[in-house]
Amino acid sequence: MPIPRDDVVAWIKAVAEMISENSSYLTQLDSDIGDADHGANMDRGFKAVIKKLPEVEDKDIGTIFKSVGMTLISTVGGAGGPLYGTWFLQAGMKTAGKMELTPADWSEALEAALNGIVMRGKAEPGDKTMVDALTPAVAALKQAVQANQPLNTALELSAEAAKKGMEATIPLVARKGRASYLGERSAGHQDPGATSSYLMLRVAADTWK
Amino acid sequence: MPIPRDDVVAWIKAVAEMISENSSYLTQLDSDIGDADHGANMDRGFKAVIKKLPEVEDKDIGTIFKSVGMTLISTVGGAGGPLYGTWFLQAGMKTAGKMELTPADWSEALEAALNGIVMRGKAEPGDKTMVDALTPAVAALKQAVQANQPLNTALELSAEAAKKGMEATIPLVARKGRASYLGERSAGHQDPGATSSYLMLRVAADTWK
Amino acid sequence: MKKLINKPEDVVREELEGIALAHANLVKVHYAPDFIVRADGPIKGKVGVISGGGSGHEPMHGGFVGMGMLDAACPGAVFTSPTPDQMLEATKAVNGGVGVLHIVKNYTGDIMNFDMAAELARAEGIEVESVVTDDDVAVKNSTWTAGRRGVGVTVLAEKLCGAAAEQKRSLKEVADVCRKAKNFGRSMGMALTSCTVPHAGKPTFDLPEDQMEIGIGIHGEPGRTRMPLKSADEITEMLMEPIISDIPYKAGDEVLMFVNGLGGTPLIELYIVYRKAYEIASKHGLKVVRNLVGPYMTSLEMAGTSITLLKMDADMLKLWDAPVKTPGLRWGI
Amino acid sequence: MKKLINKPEDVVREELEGIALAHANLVKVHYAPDFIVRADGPIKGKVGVISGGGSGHEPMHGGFVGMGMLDAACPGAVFTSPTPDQMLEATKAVNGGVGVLHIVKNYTGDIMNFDMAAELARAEGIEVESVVTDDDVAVKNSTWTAGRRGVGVTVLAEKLCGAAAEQKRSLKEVADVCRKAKNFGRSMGMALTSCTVPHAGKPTFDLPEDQMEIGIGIHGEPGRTRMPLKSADEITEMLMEPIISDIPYKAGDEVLMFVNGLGGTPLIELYIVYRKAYEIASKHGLKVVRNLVGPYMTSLEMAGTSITLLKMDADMLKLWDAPVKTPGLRWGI
Ligand SMILES: Nc1ncnc2c1ncn2[C@@H]1O[C@H](COP(=O)(O)OP(=O)(O)O)[C@@H](O)[C@H]1O
Ligand SMILES: Nc1ncnc2c1ncn2[C@@H]1O[C@H](COP(=O)(O)OP(=O)(O)O)[C@@H](O)[C@H]1O
Ligand SMILES: [Mg+2]
Ligand SMILES: [Mg+2]
Ligand SMILES: [Mg+2]
Ligand SMILES: [Mg+2]
Repeated sequence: MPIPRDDVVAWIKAVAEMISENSSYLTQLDSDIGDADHGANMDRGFKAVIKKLPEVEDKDIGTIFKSVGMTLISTVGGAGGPLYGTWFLQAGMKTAGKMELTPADWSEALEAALNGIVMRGKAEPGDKTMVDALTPAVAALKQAVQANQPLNTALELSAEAAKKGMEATIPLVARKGRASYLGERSAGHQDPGATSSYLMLRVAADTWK
Repeated sequence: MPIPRDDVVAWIKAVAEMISENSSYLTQLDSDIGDADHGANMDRGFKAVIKKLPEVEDKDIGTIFKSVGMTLISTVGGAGGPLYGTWFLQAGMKTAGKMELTPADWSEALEAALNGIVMRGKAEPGDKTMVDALTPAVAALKQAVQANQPLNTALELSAEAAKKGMEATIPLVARKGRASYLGERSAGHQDPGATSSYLMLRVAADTWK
Repeated sequence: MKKLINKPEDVVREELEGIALAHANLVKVHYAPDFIVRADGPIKGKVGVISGGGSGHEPMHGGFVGMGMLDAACPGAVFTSPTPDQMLEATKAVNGGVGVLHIVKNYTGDIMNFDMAAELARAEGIEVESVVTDDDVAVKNSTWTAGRRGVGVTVLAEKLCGAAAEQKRSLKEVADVCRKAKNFGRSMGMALTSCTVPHAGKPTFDLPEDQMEIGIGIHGEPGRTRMPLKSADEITEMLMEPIISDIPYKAGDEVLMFVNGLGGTPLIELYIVYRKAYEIASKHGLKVVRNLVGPYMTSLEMAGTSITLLKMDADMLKLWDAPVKTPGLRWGI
Repeated sequence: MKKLINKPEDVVREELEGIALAHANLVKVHYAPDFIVRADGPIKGKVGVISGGGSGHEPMHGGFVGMGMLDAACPGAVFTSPTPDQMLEATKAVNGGVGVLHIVKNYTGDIMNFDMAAELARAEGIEVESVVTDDDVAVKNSTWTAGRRGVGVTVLAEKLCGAAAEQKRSLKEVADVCRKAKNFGRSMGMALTSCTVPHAGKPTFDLPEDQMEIGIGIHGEPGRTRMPLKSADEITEMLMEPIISDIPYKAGDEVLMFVNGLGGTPLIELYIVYRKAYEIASKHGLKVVRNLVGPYMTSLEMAGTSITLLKMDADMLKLWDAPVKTPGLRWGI
């Protein structure tokens, strides 16, 4: 059962709501090892996305994703803006013209998003960034889809993998992003970007179940 | 029994010690309705007085008082510097050439000091300043001396009058000095300058008893 | 107490040493008695312009010594008016033979110490005029009290008088410029936090997280009223309305608007205040023709702001625009 | 949170409105996308010099727009790098036909956003060079991490590059000046208090009354180590020694020394730090030939300081002394 365009739009709206609800939480995580703005930045970005959405929500999924990406790039700023912008731009290229997503489409889109982020940010797994949540999530999704698991199982598996990846950032010493300036002091804190990435996949699993 | 020159010197030293011990207390009073410097200012001044004292302590009392006055003027600053400087300059003029002070001499010196302060600062009793402690002290001293009371009784009476005058500043709304900027909010606090004035007379009564 | 200092008793001397090292091309620092003079003074035939006051207000006054502004500044201990010997020596050091102007902020201590210095200087044959600034509308003016405090107008008067003296105007003329600034300028301030006097070691007053002080001076003395914290726009209105209604200024007047930071408030907030103050001034028909925004008259690390309006005329505008070259204010050269 | 602001989401816009009103003779402010440009630009045949970054560091960068320094500055949200569209529009607005230099502070966000903007500008036919400042010795330099932060050298580089561009040097030559500043300059900072990001509403970190953070950046990110509060002299030594031993500077070198206030620290304390920093530099045989003392690169209302040393050569000295006319830095004109 593919994911119809309107469900993709519903997911974007649900992400915006989730970000808004978790804005203080994400900012608090960013206070501990960053500059206390991740929640506010993402919230500003997704509020702009929601404003822009009516202009594109009757288009194909690729167009919608690209519009989300452009909006994030021009409203979020910081590291989060280009990275999540790239996420949606890359996912948008993979889904150009599509009115629905098969599990394989979604898996490919997410992989492209991750690759884009790695190209932009040059982070490797273990650097204590969103890459630590996305890498296992992409792997789990791909495996589940190749094994022909039902969509909701695949989404659950990828969200749970992201969660584990996110939690695994806690003991890490950051090597990329602002947290890296803290050196050893960055250990013991969960990465805010990994957290927002996990939450987006969690919402996907909940929205498309 | 007149007060010999060396006892006058002993009083100055005792005042310096008393100011040093009460520096934080005076500054705290000045925090409440002023700028938190009265104790530090007076302490800086009397430390300088003690340093300068060896140069003049074998001179007459008038010379010693004038030296104290000049030192206070050039080291205290603020309102306290010119006022206490004037105190000692005026007392010094009254006691020029003297090697001891009769009770009447001391009474006249203190009256001259008060008059000098009023000339400089234009404060009236009730304005919530050191004048509120000094005015009743001068009156009590004068009366006791005219009534031929023994010196220690006269000194006690003047110190106690100063204390009452000092305490009476508490409910007053300040009309002179920095506390006047607070208007009604200055009521309920004891004036720092009235406090240091009382303490000086208290030390006189204790030193010369 | 969290400060970048060593011993409280060394704060002023070490600060002066820093100024001397940082601005050797502009000023010279004399110690015991302490005062800062223009490196190129005294200037024959030019009126000397002097100010002074307690330390803790930097860059005022020492940072305003230099071409086109002050010839000398006398720093007292923190928040304590300097002593007469400082002003006397500074007066002698800047005397160019045509008199010296003392710009004095209206505080009992400043007045008395400057008065003594002026008497001593006159006794030595130097012509001295003193003008007392008293622009703080938070304090009621009255001959029965110490009167209003001298605050922001002092900085502006120093600039204007410095420029007038540079033009070789007479002592009376330079003093007239100061009197104009005094008469045409009004200020009011507020604080979000107290400051800590170094030797006191703790905040002069306690201010709960949700309260502010309105009508504050620049020495950590509590303000006229304490009230719940408000928005920048509301606070700006609470400062601007008493100022504008005081002289009062009339619609059509040209004014200089000075939004000052008290030491702990960063520029980003001062611009937010400036924006609203400008709007309020405009609403009253005042034309803001010049401005100054920044921490020019501080109260140690106090967070807060003060606003000063100064009604300008053609001569004052020319004097304001004239070149100035000091550590704290510089343009045109 | 005690700030002179209205709503957190309006801070940057209202600040920009204040800047526009206060400095209309020097700069123009564009909104959506937000950027500040010289009032008299673009200038034909002159390289455009641009910088930008999160807001909350005022006067950096917007206060450095004007003759002899920046042609444009792009302010992001508080502590958040601006977006590519801001830099793209600013780049187009200042393009005088001979290319534009982007001065970028080394933060992941700044790098990525400026990179995107440069790509877009190049696609529109504008020659763009980017130089990344990374002078903070509190952070170990390594290609495996984000590397050192860009801090105080940025301000100095903006002044030098602005002067070089004013002389109509080529894009490559102006960028070379920036690279020299980057290579010859080092900084380190410390904090006595945290700052509060407006939309976060509470301090980014808690710092007990007897503790300080050493090796702090300018975004409220915690420093490298927390330790008991020390005297100004000891703190200055803790900042100066890692700086001097980094490049390392050699005895006989001429340096510019920049003692910066982080927003909540008043000038009186900065001069105390300057005094000691000068002494330490001298002890190492460094000749302090120029200086800058004041809050030029703030971190909201954070109390603390940063020190920057920049090794100067004859050309850099000339560029430093060249006239500059901006809201935040002005001399010679
Ligand atoms: N080089 C990078 N690659 C991938 N993710 C990164 C990189 N640098 C930072 N991040 C992510 O960005 C998050 C911070 O985002 P945000 O707070 O919005 O930006 P900023 O650090 O500029 O304030 C970090 O928690 C981390 O997950
Ligand atoms: N006009 C005045 N006449 C007499 N005493 C005054 C006058 N003004 C102030 N004082 C006294 O000076 C005291 C304050 O002294 P101090 O704190 O040293 O000076 P400042 O107010 O300049 O900081 C007040 O408590 C008051 O007693
Ligand atoms: Mg962040
Ligand atoms: Mg006092
Ligand atoms: Mg005082
Ligand atoms: Mg950020």
